[in-house]
Amino acid sequence: MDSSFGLDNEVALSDDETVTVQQVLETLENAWLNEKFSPELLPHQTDIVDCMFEQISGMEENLEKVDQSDIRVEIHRMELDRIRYVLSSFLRTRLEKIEEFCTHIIEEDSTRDPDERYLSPGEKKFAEEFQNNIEQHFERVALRHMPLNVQKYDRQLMKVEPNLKSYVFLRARSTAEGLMLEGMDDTDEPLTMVKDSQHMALYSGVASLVKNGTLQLI
Amino acid sequence: MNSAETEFIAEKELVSIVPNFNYEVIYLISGDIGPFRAGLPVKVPIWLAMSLKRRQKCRIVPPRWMNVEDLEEVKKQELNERFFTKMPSEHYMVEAHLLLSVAADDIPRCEQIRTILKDIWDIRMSKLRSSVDQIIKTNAIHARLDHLTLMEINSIRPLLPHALDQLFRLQNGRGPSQASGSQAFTQ
Amino acid sequence: METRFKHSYCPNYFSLEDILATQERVLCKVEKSVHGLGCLDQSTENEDLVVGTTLQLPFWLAFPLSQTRVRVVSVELPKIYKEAFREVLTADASIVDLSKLGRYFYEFGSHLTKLNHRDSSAINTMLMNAFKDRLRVLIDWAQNLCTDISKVQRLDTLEKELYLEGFKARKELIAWLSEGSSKMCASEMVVNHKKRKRAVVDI
Amino acid sequence: MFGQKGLELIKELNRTPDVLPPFNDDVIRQVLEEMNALFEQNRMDLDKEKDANYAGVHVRHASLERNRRCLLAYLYNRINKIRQMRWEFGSIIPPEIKYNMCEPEVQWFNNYNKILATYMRGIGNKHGLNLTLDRQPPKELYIEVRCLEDYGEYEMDNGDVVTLRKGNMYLLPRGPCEQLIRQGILQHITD
Repeated sequence: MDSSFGLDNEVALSDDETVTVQQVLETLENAWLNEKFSPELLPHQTDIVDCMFEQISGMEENLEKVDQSDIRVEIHRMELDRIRYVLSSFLRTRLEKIEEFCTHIIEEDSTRDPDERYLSPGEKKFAEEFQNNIEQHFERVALRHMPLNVQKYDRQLMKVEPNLKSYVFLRARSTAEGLMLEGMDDTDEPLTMVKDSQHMALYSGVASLVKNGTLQLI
Repeated sequence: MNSAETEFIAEKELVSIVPNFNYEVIYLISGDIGPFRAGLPVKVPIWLAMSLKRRQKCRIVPPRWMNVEDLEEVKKQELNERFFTKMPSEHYMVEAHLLLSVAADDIPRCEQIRTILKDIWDIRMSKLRSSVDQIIKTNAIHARLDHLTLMEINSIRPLLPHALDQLFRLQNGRGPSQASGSQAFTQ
Repeated sequence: METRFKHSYCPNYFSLEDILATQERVLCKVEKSVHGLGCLDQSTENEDLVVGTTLQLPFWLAFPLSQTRVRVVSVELPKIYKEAFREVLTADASIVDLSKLGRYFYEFGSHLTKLNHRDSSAINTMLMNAFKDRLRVLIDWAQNLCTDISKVQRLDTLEKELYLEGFKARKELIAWLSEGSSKMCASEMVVNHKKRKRAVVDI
Repeated sequence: MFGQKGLELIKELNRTPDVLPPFNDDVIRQVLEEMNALFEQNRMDLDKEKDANYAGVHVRHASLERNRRCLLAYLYNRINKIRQMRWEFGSIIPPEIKYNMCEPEVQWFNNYNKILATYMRGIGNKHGLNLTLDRQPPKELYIEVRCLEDYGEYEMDNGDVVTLRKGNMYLLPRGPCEQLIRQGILQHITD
């Protein structure tokens, strides 16, 4: 019997890049922790998520076919449960942010190039409908009964924004040099975060390094 | 992040087991495990070791550091050093917690191990308390936290970072939304 | 156990806390008479508010009126944010019962700094120092699972929120240290709902 | 003082952070009435000569803004609670709670259910994932549970049907139990 259940260990995420499934899972787990601890919504990881779903459903199909008392069945199922949890928690955290900062996120994303957007197409559709739904509710119950000069829903005044000036814990995946953090002044020496060192700092000062993978939120 | 999630992350760490069954390599998404040969040690993630142990399919080999002598040494060092020392495992507390809960019969002098671990944890917690005091007192905008394990970081979450956020906000104005209504009068 | 994304308090348009904090009153002096709104001053039957009248107004009203092109009112700093009191707080903030001074001591205080009063930066410093001093006590209480109501009641709203958050996290950690974490539980919202429902049935 | 009625709405929510109080139609109407009266008065003042009642217009405008903020914050925070209920109780809200919602809130909830379901179906290139499950890290595949109320038949993902009776214990796959445990129908038993 073939123990690999016929799944390829290597997957293509884009035309010129092949990675192992194991690497995809690691990327997902790191993205999950970053999303969990960052105050703002981070770029979507649809490639990674979709790839993981392919793996899960491929594995599930194959598991159906073998003798259910085979010890592998339970082991694989346990692992699938773990991966499904990470996926679910990752997407749930994103959805919670999308709901809370809806207007702000839609607005920010509309200034980005299509392939640089933070919202996945599914999330974008959800965000827009969510925003409509709540604005319609305001309109129906309150705004349209109000005097003309305050009847308009003022997105700029009312939008809820994440507080980027929040403290986060992080670990350097590779060395970052010459950091000038929020609150440091000209007399302070720029900071170096050596590979594997751990820190606490304001998110706003390290956001770009989190997004490019130099720093990992923990 | 709560303890259950921290535990979930720590469960990915590998531990040696001695299985009582034979099986070829299993290709997990997170990496290959096996082959399993009855009586021969093999490394598997903790979540799997726990499950196999519960079903009496293996015995767990305690990690190298999980013994009274080594831990006494760790404790001594932790007491002597002013800063946090490097723990033998990034998840020492969680690993011990998990393994001792299902495999106490595989780990010699487990009660003593529990006590020393508790001591080490307490020493580090009290160091952490003074670090926190220091961070607040000096209004630090950045702190280095080397050698703190995830569960230890978790023990000051969310209170410390959230309190510092408020301190920062009090110091620098009211935050992104100046939520006091528009001042412009338009008719 | 909730997995909801947690972030620290930051006021926005819909914050109940901020709406309540801006309801705190300040003493104002009328600088430009207001026709037809004598009703704002409950101590008089006059139809208008005349120049020179002093009256208490909620901050949400006093603030915009103090920022108009021609100033309608001037705002006096509440006693507890004035210099004399700042000194009391600076001496030992950790023992002062803040709840007696106003439930939104910090939030209201930081709103007051927007008045551009000459004391603004001193108020800022005072708020920060008081918060810092008391924070260590507050963290201790939360870490030691202090449930002494008389102590907790000395906290202002912002502090109380932080304390409760810390308390909850601590309790959860201690439960993990003693029992582990494998148990799944009913959602808090559901449990509360069932309790209330039972209470209603019992009556 | 203006804005008192609006404040009443805010205090009502602040007093009861973990319940949804009955939708307060009455007070909302009064807030709207105050707003319209303020507006009318301002319009009349502004029709007079320029700046005749400069100060009065400012007082009323600030009061209008305040009332709007209170009203919208009331609606927003109620919606937040209703949204949370979708995640705790599931897609069907207990009738006692629904009773406290106004018609547009029920409609908001139904809409939310719909867009959430659409989003979840599309996850993972249309593989679909129910995000209201897997709320806690998984442990064992099977768990022991005690049933707390007579629930009746329950169909699991694999098509198996189990009849849940109050007081009985069951050993069931963890996945399908999760929702019922959250809803307080099953209790997870650990040793």
